[in-house]
Amino acid sequence: SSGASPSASAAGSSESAPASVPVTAHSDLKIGVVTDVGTANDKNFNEYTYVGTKQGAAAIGAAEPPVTVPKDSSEFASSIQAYVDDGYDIIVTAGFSLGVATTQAAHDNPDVWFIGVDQGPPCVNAEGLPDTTFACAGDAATLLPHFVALSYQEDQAGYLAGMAAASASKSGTIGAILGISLCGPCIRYTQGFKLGAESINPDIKLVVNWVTESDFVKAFNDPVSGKSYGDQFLQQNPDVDVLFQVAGKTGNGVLDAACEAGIYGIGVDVDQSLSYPNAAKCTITSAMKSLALAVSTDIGKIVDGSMKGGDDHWDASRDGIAYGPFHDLASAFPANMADLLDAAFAKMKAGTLVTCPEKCGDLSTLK
Amino acid sequence: MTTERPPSQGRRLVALPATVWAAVALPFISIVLALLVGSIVILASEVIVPGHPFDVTLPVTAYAALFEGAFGGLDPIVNTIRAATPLVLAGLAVGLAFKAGLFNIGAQGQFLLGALGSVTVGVALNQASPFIAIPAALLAGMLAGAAWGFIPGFLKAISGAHEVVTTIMLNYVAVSVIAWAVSGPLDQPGSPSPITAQVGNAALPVIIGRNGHLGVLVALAAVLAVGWLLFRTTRGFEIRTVGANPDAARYAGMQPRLIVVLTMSLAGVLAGLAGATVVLGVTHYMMASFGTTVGFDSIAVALLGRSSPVGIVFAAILFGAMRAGAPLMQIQTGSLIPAELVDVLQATILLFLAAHEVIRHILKLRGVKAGLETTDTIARTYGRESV
Amino acid sequence: MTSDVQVTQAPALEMRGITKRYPGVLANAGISLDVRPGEIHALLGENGAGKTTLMNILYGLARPDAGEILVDGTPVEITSPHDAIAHRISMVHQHFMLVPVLSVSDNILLGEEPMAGPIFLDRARAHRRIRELGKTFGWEIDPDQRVESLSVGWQQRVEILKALYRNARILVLDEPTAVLTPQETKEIFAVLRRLRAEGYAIIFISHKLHEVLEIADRITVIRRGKVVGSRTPAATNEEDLAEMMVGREVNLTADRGTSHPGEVILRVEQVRVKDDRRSEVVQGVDLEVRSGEILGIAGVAGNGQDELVEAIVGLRRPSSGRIELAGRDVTHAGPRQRHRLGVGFVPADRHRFGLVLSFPLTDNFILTDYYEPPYARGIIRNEAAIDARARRGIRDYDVRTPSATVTTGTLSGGNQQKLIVAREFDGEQRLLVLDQPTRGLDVGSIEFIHGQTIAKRDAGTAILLVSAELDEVLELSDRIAVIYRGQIVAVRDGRTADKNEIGILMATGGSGASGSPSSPAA
Amino acid sequence: MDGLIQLLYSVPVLGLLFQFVGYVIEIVPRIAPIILQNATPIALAALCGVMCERSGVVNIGIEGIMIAAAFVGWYVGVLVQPALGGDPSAFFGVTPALLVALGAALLAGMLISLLHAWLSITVRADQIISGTIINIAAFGLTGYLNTLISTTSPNGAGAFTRFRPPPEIADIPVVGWIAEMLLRQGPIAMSLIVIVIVFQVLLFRSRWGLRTRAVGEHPRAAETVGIDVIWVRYRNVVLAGALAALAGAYLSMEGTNSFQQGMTAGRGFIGLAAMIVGRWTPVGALGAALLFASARALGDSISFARPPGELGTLLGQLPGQFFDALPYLVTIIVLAGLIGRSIPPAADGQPYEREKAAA
Ligand SMILES: Nc1ncnc2c1ncn2[C@@H]1O[C@H](COP(=O)(O)OP(=O)(O)OP(=O)(O)O)[C@@H](O)[C@H]1O
Ligand SMILES: Nc1ncnc2c1ncn2[C@@H]1O[C@H](COP(=O)(O)OP(=O)(O)OP(=O)(O)O)[C@@H](O)[C@H]1O
Ligand SMILES: [Mg+2]
Ligand SMILES: [Mg+2]
Repeated sequence: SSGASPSASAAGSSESAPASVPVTAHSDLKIGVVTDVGTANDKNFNEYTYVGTKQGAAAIGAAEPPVTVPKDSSEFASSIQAYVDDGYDIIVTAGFSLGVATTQAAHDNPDVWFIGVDQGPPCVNAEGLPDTTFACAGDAATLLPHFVALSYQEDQAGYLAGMAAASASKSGTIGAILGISLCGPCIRYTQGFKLGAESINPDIKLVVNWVTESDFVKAFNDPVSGKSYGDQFLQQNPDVDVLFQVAGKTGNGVLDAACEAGIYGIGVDVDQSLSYPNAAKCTITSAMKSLALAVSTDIGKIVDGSMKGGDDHWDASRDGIAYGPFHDLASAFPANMADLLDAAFAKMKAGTLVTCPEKCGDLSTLK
Repeated sequence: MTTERPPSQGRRLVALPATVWAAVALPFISIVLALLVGSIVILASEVIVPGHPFDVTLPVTAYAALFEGAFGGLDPIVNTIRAATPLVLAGLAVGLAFKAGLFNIGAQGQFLLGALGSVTVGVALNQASPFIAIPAALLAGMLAGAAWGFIPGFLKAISGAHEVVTTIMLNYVAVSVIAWAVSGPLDQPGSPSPITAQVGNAALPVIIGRNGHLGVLVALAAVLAVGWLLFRTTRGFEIRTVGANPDAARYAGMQPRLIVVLTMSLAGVLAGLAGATVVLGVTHYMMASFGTTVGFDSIAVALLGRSSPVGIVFAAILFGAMRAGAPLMQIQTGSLIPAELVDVLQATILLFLAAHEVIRHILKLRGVKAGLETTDTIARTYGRESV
Repeated sequence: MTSDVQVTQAPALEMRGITKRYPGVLANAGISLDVRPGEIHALLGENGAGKTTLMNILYGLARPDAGEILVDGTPVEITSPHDAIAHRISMVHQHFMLVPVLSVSDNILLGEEPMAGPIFLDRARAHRRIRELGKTFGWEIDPDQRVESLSVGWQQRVEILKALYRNARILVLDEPTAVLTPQETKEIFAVLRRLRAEGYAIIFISHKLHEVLEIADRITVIRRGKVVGSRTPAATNEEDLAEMMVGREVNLTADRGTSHPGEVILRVEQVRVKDDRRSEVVQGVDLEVRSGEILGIAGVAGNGQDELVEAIVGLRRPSSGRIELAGRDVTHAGPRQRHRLGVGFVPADRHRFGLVLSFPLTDNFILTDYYEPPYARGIIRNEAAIDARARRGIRDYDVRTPSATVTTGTLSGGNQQKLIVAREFDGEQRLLVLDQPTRGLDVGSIEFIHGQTIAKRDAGTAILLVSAELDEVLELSDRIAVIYRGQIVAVRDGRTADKNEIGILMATGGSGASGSPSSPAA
Repeated sequence: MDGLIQLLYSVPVLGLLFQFVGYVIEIVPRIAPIILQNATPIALAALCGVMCERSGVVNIGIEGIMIAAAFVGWYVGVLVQPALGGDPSAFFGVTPALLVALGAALLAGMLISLLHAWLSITVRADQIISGTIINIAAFGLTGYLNTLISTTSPNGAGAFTRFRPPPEIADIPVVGWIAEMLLRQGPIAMSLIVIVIVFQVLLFRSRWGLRTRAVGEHPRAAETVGIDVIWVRYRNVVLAGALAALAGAYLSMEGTNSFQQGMTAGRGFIGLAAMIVGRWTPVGALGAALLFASARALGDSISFARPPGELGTLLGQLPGQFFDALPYLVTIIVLAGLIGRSIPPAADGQPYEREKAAA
């Protein structure tokens, strides 16, 4: 059984619209998306946030939402403002980087709904303004009732991937390559990955490295560097036979390296067997956030009035995370792999499974 | 052997409108032509996009939105000016270096360091009185930028190391410095990803419209200062002489090496100031991922402005308008048109200005000022040792 | 005027009614000219007369607005040097057309490369040919030597070899002797006579009247782009030619009058200087120049005089020795300090040092004292004073220019030189260093500058004159020092010096055969 | 002997130095193939610069040519793959579609260079402006089209695969690792060395090379001996475009098999720097590129496995960002410290006017 239940719901491809509301419904809500710097077509975070928004809009029968791509961080605020000025009702912003700008906009425009992906939990001061001291004195839910700060439990997704990795590994040594050491979600993914792997094989060896500690282009947007980094990583660690990439498009190069070295790769964020077909032949699964599902669902809830502001945390209990279908590579795992994963997934739903060390998001636990 | 008066002499006497036309004709025509080319690109690209009906009026919709987003009212205009501000400053940084025969590809790095310097001091003083915090933060930005400009200047002076190499390399080093500072000393404990605190009272006050910050005036002041330095002072004369003919400069008792160091440092100050205005005026904090396209655009701005301070202002406004208008264009065309259209337009405008001789020939333009010929010293100086 | 020479033999080359207009200048106005096999036809004219333009047209470097060219009586289209070469026309250009960083042989074979196979050069073959060619003129030349390391005289020889290598029959030489010593000139003339005997048709351009009279079979003078007339050497003389060139009577020899030397202004003691390639080209020079005297330094270009001059004006640090200015030690002072002590300098290379061609005249007039009153108040430029300065200089030194604000690059060479002289002669100098002050200028400009120089001397300025133009040195100097391989080999009294002796000293250093002029002085 | 070494180790700084050299000697042979891969696009970009500037045309549009070629190569692959299809052959995984794509990439690069040639040679526009135009336009257009196209995530024509030399090769004493470095490569990286050698030889031994250098140093002198300066420059610039295009093709067809917006990531400009550090010679450019790539690979491998001893502890105390900056710092230090002033061809960047006053 490749596509196991949790993965089925969010295979992360634009085809499978989740809430199949009759499209006869009509709404004249205006919905728009602002992505992080770079491109809306990253086959990844930005793209599937946008896909989710489109699905949400389609479900409520609203016009297809436009997307704007800032050129650099100085354009976050003005890109959001452009929607506000144009009378938009729901503005989706993709990425932690836009957090401060989105919070500020939500504060300045209380009537407009904002969905800030990867921006939860929201952190505001007593006036409901973005608080970059992270004292987080104010209660966002009441101060900014129309600001939905989405967050995902990456460590749960990482945990499932880790289980898969440990099961597929013959050598007992697995690896994870992060794009950059300065990325909270990347670290949580990996921490979960570690625990998950150890749950299968207590003395599994996990080698963790990051492509860079400075350069976000090299970290997430430079597959050529990713490939040669992966090559060098595997040469240095010849025992590694399963490699987990947490490096966006740079990571695609890492997956290439894995395929070329004849070992298994594990994708991130979305089902990379679909989003990066080049490496499908060795991508045994992916640690997935249900980006599309979360955004489209929230849009639906905003329309039917059931949506609340504040932290909107997506974990296993809401199918906010999943593991990617094995596609043709189920043979890489023991026959009961899917059952093991689904069992763990069920425990996560029940909240009885620890998937992140207490210092969650702290790189030092991986060094 | 009699030489007639060169035409430039005669034209002085012609009535004002004619001279204005002479000055603006080519830029104007180039923009029009660029828009034409752009619309061809748009129409052609509509074919590629799956599942959308072919819409002949799309270019018009796009340009209308672009224009509305850039000039359609006070807020848009302020957005344009705001986007132009760092371009003016960084453009000056590149243009000033050109005047001294130096190709400063390092505006990027100087910008980043300037931003870092100002955010560091800004955060430290975010509770202090603005009258202390703002000047201090700006100064810090200038000094940090100056340091990043000084290094290539100094290396060239002592070892002749080509500034094109050193500035390119320092751009990348700057990225590492920022990542180190923001993830280390400046990082906020609670944050999931590295981020600095807000600059608080060091933020530049808004002086026009919704968000037109003080940096605009800073940029204008810089334009006047640079113009004054270059053409009204002996230092500027030295800078221009070293750029035009370093040997003659030595003959005249100037010290080309000193001038090179000075000029690169000044360029650093300007680019650093650009970074400072962005952090103190727009973002108010900094993340480890802080990046910019200003450094890259500023080269085009300086070239388009023929590295003359006034020219740079107009070039920067053109580029700023495109940046300010881009979001609305994407919104109103249902993102059928990627933001990169703006780059295509910018490149095409440059192209037609650079090929001005061809344009004039084809359009039979008479008595019209040339496009970009006065910059021809730039490529020359690149291919020559200036110290 | 019409030619008093009747055509006897079919011309190898004929140019008919050549007209060429440049912006603001009618360079050639219907010039007709022919040259027969075995003839040396001299072309004479002041600067800007149109000589080079005419030859550029012949060689395909410029297109005529009107007129036709006939080779062996048949009209030909010459649109590029390629065509010219195809018609076996070769040209030695007024300004060296050599690539400094390439070897002698690469320079010579460039464009006519002997190939080994379809891709690679056959340098060995080229070397053999070049050696042979050199031998026929008694020139020992190393084909592998870099051209930039050759003395000017030898570069000129390479230019000639280059022309002959392409086995031309029509040979054009545009001011080939401008940079040569009398000995070298003699040597070149021998070569030319020989080529004439072999049936070459030769066009020879020069400003030096006596040379023209010596070598030419026919002399054609052009002025302002028009042929003024033709003469045979027999039927004319220097005064006549000069008058044809300039259109008025010219005083060919400045009257230097008597000098009244005062105290020593410049004292150079055992100065040694290295050139850019770190080789010591000035090897212990002692000099003294007194106020009110002109010390001429005669020497073949490339014997260290450029470096010596740069050391004296402060553009180059001596590796040892001592330089005193009016009793003050300035060995380590920079150009500016020396300038302030009253040193004026007219550099040999006006485009490299003397001027910023892209600046207006005004800025060039204040190039050396832009920083001090009245041209600057503090660090602020005083445009009014600068403008006044320029106007005065243009007026007093009759610089021909449409205005003080045009870019200096559009001035003619002679007028550019006048600008520099106007700047450097102005005011109270203690010492004037003149390096090739009249190179490439016409008799009119030369007359003017020589006059000014003597006036300065009589006003009590000490003047150091460096020139490869022996006549100039002999004509102006109160004392003459001969420099050879970086050393002063002799000092003579300017009035009694014997031209021949000086020439030999320049070429050989007097110490006898050692540096025979037939092997490159690297 | 050992005693001596012990002695040397006991001197703190010298000891560290020794350890470092030892570490480099130990590590470099292992990562040599990766070093060459990382150097390939940079070196090819630098060669493009050398070929242009040796003939007197400055080209800062290399980055733009690279990204455009990378895109065209990938997208043409996408288009022709269905038609030509074919499974990767044993020979470098070559498929018909792949070859067509490569050809298209080279063609694109040469066409863009033709624009640069026209602007800077015929129109005599400022060459840096022309290069800047190419950069902006190339990034704009590729980004624009990529955004539209990749909405339907199409699959490219695959990529060239690496040759796997028999293990014996690596076991050859001393030189084994060099052979490994040269052979364990895809076709483009492997051809780099050949290109460099051929280019170097031709530049200094062939008629083309002689004329190229003459035109770059003193175009008028070249013209007076009947050389068509304009033609020589056109030919070189357009040919150089193919080199930059090859660098771009490497990125999207050998280094990976996908296109990413802005995937050149500054390699073109770093190539420009390598050209200058390498003093405008092909071999020098390769050397500079290899130096840069080595510094990067070394920094990476230090982050993998910190060397033992106090050297390791010392490096451990440095912030990780230091190793990111290492290649750039090394380049600066080498240029300022060892190379110093590198003098470009005399006529570099100067447009040539046929009719100009001789005076
Ligand atoms: N490219 C050019 N553009 C404009 N005017 C030119 C150009 N070349 C030459 N001229 C003009 O044509 C006239 C003839 O110049 P040319 O160089 O032929 O004089 P010349 O007789 O060779 O002088 P000289 O003795 O200094 O060599 C000059 O007055 C010069 O002003
Ligand atoms: N590239 C050019 N463009 C325009 N005009 C030029 C150019 N080169 C030379 N000229 C014109 O040619 C004249 C000077 O050329 P050139 O240097 O040959 O003068 P010249 O022959 O040395 O005359 P002289 O030395 O007697 O002043 C000037 O009048 C100048 O206007
Ligand atoms: Mg002449
Ligand atoms: Mg002249």
